[in-house]
Amino acid sequence: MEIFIINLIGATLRVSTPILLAAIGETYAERAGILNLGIEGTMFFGAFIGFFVADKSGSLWLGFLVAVLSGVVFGLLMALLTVTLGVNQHVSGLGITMLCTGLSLFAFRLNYGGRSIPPSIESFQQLAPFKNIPWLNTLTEQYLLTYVAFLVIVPLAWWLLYRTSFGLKIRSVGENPEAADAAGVNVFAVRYAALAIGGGLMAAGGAFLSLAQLGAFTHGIIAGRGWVAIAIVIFGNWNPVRAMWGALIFGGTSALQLRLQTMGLQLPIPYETFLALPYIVTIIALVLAGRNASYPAALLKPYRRE
Amino acid sequence: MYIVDMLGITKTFGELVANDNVDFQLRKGEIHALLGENGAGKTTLMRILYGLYRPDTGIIKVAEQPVEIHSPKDAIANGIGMVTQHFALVPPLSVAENIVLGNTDGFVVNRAAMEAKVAAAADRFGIVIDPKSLVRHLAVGQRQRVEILKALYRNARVLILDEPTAVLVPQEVDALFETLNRLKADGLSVIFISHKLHEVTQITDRVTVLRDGKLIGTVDTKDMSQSQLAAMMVGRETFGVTRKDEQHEQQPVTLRIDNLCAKNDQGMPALTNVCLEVKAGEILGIAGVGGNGQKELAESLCGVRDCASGSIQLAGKELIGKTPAGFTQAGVGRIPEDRHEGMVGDLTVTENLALEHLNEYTRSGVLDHKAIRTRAEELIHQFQIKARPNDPVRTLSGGNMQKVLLARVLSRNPKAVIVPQPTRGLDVGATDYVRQQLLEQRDRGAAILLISEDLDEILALSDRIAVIYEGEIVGILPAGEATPERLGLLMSGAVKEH
Amino acid sequence: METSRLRLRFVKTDNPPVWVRPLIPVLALVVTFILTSALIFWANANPFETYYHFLIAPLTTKVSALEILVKATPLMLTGAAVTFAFAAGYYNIGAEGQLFAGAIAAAGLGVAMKEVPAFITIPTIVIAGFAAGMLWATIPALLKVKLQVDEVVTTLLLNSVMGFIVSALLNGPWRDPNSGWPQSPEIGASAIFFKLIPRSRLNLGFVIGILVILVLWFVLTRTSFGLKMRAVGLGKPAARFAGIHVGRTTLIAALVSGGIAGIAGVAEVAGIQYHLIGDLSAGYGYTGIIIATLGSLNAVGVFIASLFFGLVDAGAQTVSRVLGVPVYLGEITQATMLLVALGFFLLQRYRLRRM
Amino acid sequence: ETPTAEAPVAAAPTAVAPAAAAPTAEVAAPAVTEPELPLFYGAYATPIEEPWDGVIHAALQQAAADGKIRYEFTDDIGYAGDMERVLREIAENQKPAAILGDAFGNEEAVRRVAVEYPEIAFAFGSGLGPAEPNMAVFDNWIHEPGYLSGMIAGGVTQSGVIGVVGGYPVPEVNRIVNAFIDGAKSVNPEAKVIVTFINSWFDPAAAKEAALAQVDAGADVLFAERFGVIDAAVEKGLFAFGNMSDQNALGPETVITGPVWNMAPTVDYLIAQVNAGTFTGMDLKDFSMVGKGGAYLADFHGMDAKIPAELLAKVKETEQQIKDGLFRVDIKEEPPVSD
Ligand SMILES: Nc1ncnc2c1ncn2[C@@H]1O[C@H](COP(=O)(O)OP(=O)(O)OP(=O)(O)O)[C@@H](O)[C@H]1O
Ligand SMILES: Nc1ncnc2c1ncn2[C@@H]1O[C@H](COP(=O)(O)OP(=O)(O)OP(=O)(O)O)[C@@H](O)[C@H]1O
Ligand SMILES: [Mg+2]
Ligand SMILES: [Mg+2]
Repeated sequence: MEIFIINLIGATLRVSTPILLAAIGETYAERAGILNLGIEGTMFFGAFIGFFVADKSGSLWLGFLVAVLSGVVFGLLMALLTVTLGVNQHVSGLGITMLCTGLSLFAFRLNYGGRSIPPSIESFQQLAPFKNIPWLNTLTEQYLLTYVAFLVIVPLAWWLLYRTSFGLKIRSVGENPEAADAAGVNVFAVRYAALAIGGGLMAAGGAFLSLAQLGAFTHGIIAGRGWVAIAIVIFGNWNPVRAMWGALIFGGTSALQLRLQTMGLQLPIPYETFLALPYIVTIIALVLAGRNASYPAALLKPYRRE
Repeated sequence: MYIVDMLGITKTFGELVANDNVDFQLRKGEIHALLGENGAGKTTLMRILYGLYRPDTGIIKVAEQPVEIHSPKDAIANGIGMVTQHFALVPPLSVAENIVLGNTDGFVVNRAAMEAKVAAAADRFGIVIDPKSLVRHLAVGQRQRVEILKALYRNARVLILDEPTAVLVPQEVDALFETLNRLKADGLSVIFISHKLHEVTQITDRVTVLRDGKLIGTVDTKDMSQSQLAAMMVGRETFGVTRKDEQHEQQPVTLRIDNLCAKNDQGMPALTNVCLEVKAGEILGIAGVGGNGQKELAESLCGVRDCASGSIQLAGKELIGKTPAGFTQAGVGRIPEDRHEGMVGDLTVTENLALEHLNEYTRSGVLDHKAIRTRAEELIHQFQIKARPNDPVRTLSGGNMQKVLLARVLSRNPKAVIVPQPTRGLDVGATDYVRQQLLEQRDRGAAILLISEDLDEILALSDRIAVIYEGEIVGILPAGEATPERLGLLMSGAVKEH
Repeated sequence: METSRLRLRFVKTDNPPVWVRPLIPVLALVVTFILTSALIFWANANPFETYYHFLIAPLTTKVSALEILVKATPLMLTGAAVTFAFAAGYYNIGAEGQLFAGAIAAAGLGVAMKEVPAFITIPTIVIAGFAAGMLWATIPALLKVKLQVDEVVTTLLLNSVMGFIVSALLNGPWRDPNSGWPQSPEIGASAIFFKLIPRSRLNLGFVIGILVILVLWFVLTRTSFGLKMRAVGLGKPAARFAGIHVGRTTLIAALVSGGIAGIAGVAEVAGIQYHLIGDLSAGYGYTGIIIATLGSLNAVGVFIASLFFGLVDAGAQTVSRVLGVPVYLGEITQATMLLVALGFFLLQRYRLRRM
Repeated sequence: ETPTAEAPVAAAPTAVAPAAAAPTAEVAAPAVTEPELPLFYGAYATPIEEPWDGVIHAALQQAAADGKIRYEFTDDIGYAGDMERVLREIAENQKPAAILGDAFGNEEAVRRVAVEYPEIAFAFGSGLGPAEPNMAVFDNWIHEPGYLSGMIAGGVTQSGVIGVVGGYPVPEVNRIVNAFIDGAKSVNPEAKVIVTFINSWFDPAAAKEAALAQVDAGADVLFAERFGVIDAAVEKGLFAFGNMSDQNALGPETVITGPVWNMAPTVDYLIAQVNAGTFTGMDLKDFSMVGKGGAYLADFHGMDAKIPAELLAKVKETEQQIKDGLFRVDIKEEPPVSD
């Protein structure tokens, strides 16, 4: 039983990583007042370009870097559309997802088209700092990026948001851009920056899948994880640390679901119930938070001076 | 020496010229009023100075040096601070965070240090505020203090206040003026926008008057009387309305409020056992310092707030539990406290005029556009609304918006009229117009409940005056017996009279 | 201030000149063409030829022209559904899930009513699909109206939940006993939408789509409910103050929106697929959002936008086939065109002025 | 032209809509200059990267490279109702000699179009039967090499637990998985097999996670019905079996072998039939079985060295028996259950 739980936790951390990265990215976007539905596409493109560059250059880290940069670029594109031009945020985001998906698959086809097995690369190796203690090893044998996500990105994202002037600007720009503007904050620049950071993190989440978890790129590599991340942002009340708990709950239920199947349990309910659970939990969390859910007040509203 | 020089400023919005070659000069250490009717271009000029708008042409000099002000950041760098009409604060953030926003010392924000620094600044300028509290928990007057402190914290040498007193109660106005005088003594310059001429004559040194975007002139305040200033603004001299005194004792009670209790948005009791009667042909004024339950009272009587208990009767019919539409149908005419809350800005004047009575223009669900349009044209003409039927309401000036609201309500000859703050933010001309309309309604026989924080307005219009304090009616006086002093005592909660 | 005389600036205007509007799609198309040409070259194709097959070739034969209408049918319906909700300020992102709710109803009843004549079955499944979409839309709508829970999120999440429900059905009780494939048994002939034109796929669904568009137009522009919806959408407090039941109006708009999306599901099942499958919708619910926005939330706009998307969708496959360009070019082009067009639409509210 | 192809056209005019009449009239002109090689068209619901359609694509590509046919294709048509339009357009505009693809999930659409174009040979992967005159069906009947793979798996497992990760429990998958299980139990009756379905054709991350869960539950040999599983085996240093194609490249030290589907025999047969004008709607099943080379055990790439010689011999023997028709692998299409 203990083993089962330790295994489960180890898997949960791994499964949560890409979603966590994306959710923090989305948190930044939404905190600045922009709902970025481009998340799914940005992750997909990150997964592709990371793989592509790593494959062609032989350097995983170069691939990862380029992936993050690509996310930044799509974040900036989202900013151009929604911040500068004031285009409807839903549609811009969906458009970017379409664009990213199309571009990735187009380029994938031209470069790797029609192979019967997916092209693969030597992926990132897992770290095993406690090789000699079996149970601890099960927990801690993780990819570097998982460590980075949980131990660096989460605290850093929290610190940046709540303890720095930049974070103060992001929060104020998402709450009341008029006020921020009048206080001398460059609303446009801050939103651009938040979307860029957000995009980078989303793409990092995608690249984790292709460069670490799989070492390959295929269609369906993201499989809706971006939409899950959006749910988690709200579940986490736009707070990176709480988003982490949301990501863990999601990762935990997915991992548990697979393990229960493995145990050959014939459940009286369809196993889809487990898959739907994180979504339902998020909705319930929202209901409980009710009108107290601290939506960034300026979410979805373009800001214009005149 | 001029600390600010704005020369030849022109600003157009589409076809509209909001500022037409305006010159504006501000001396060091003066309080300078900017005066003009609604839509005269005051706010526009100030937004240009603060970098929120870019002028089409014109030069700005600060301390005699030409400067480029592209954004509030530039303005702040040039020592200019602005408190806008609608507060520019971030409600979920603390006072300290709001104040340092955009002006933090370094990248890392040390909370304790930040709060200490803000507290020190508040001390220095004599502004009482707790840096730790969240802005969303503050009252309007306190929020304004945060705004002023925010500007001062950034070493503003020029402080722009756009209609700062519109939202303040008399005591708060006094406190504000005290602060302004102290700042003036420190050598700061203040630009003060207000529609209240007595305030202008009381506190300012000079006055610049705009009309239709054009500069009319700049004068020394001490040389001018209120009516002279008014004449400069609109080009005519006589102002004010006169109330025909009549005896209302014989009239039946139209609106009866019994033991009304209601809660505020935070769920705290805001009204306790309010009992009021308004007779036909009577204006009952509700005086009181803002935030004592006026908002809740008005909303309860408009049907948009659920009452905890009590009764509201119109000509004997109970209204409690009715929807806003039910209130209207029963014959209650009402305007909202914030006119923007009564209008859908993106709908046209015509549509807004019809909005409250759609059923009458509807046959089996289908709208009679022609009838709506005809009616709108009539009302626009009758109420002298300066707008075309198809203009989106958001493009109207405050005064005209108010006229649309009044037209919508008064054209139906309601039995009772609820008017919270009917002239807030309106220029003298528009104010007179609105007051005149209310008096006409009274003479027609309507029961009017006037809720206002402006004592002058209460005294000018009311037949009887009730004073509200902490959600209770602490006294009701006939107009003849009411003096500002007596009302002031009641409003401060020091005494109760029944 | 600097006073150079020849500076050009965009100036906001409330009355864009009339000639601007038709120009926008053309401009957007040109820019999209330029932006995507590089990709087309990369795929060793000629951009002009590509765009010919994309946008013109589908119009040249009757078969493919009819197919555009087939493709436009679900988009018309989801576009109308989204418009209905968005106009009332209710951001229904859940048309996708509601579509599936309608599809489930149609697939279930279509099988159950095998023996019932078509003139009963067809209206029944349409109404049932409407009701099912409505029912599924009730959850977020009630949460919104009663508990102020943001609908953007709940509708988005419920799409995924609906996906799992469909998956549970198709992998469980509804798995096709013949093929064992995760698809429901075929619906009865009496539930199948009749063809409008023989040897094509254009069916009753298209007529229903047109009807819904007409109803949408009528409700939005001619009825008091339409005005109420717009008032609520544009300013809730003001609408509430004016005595409009904001909650009720929102609820009705949300439910009708869900219902219309449900009909889209019915049309796919009864007109195209004849059974429920997990991949029934190529993201029609999401495309509906795009259609509604591109169509500026009005019925005529929605109609035109869905036809255009139908054309591009159909064209993409043609291009890929004829020129050997990866089919994903279609997606790229659609996305680029969408984003460019939206940008231009905003520009129309500005006028270039010499300062 | 053959009578079989012409007769229905002649018989059908009343049913032919005006829309289709015009293009049919044009057939005469290009017929003169028709190039020698017949055009084979691939119309795939999924991207060609998906293994099932990938096998068909690969075989057709090879045939084209060998100069037997001209080959064009379009893919990722999906299941949202586009298949019918695409097929019609292909039939109308390209007028290929044959169209191949997978009908699963688009079954009715394919059949509807097929009857309307009797002059074109339709050969589609399908779980249903063929239809006269021109709808031939095939399927990946690779349960036999699946059984052989299972035998090896049963022999090499140390823990006695074997993991299988599949997409959906559909007959096409169940057949292979059940045969694999039977194979394993034939050499190791005590072996415990755990089966997980990820309910997606394409989510390698989920597949890998499922495999890792099985490893945690004790599995030390994995059957990778889907992509992602081999990766888990590589990571854990375990043996795995590929599926559908030779997947050794995904883990040269990991993938022992696996059932391979080879469409070449089917395609070659189709080409012959089309060229001879003798094509009819038939079940091409046999061409996807071991007997005709349509299914086999993937090359070991040296991994056979890691298998006990005795086991290997037994596998080879069974393989031979299958080829000779002396051994029949049961076809079980019900969803497999974990032990
Ligand atoms: N952003 C804008 N777009 C279009 N027109 C505007 C804009 N801002 C102001 N205007 C117009 O410019 C004119 C001047 O407006 P401004 O706000 O400067 O008036 P004001 O003097 O401040 O009036 P008030 O006393 O009501 O505050 C008005 O007619 C107004 O309609
Ligand atoms: N987007 C806009 N388009 C056109 N005119 C505008 C726009 N925004 C504001 N205005 C005009 O600017 C003027 C000033 O706006 P402001 O928000 O100060 O309202 P106001 O009229 O002063 O009313 P109040 O004092 O009650 O706020 C208004 O009179 C309005 O006509
Ligand atoms: Mg103003
Ligand atoms: Mg004003």
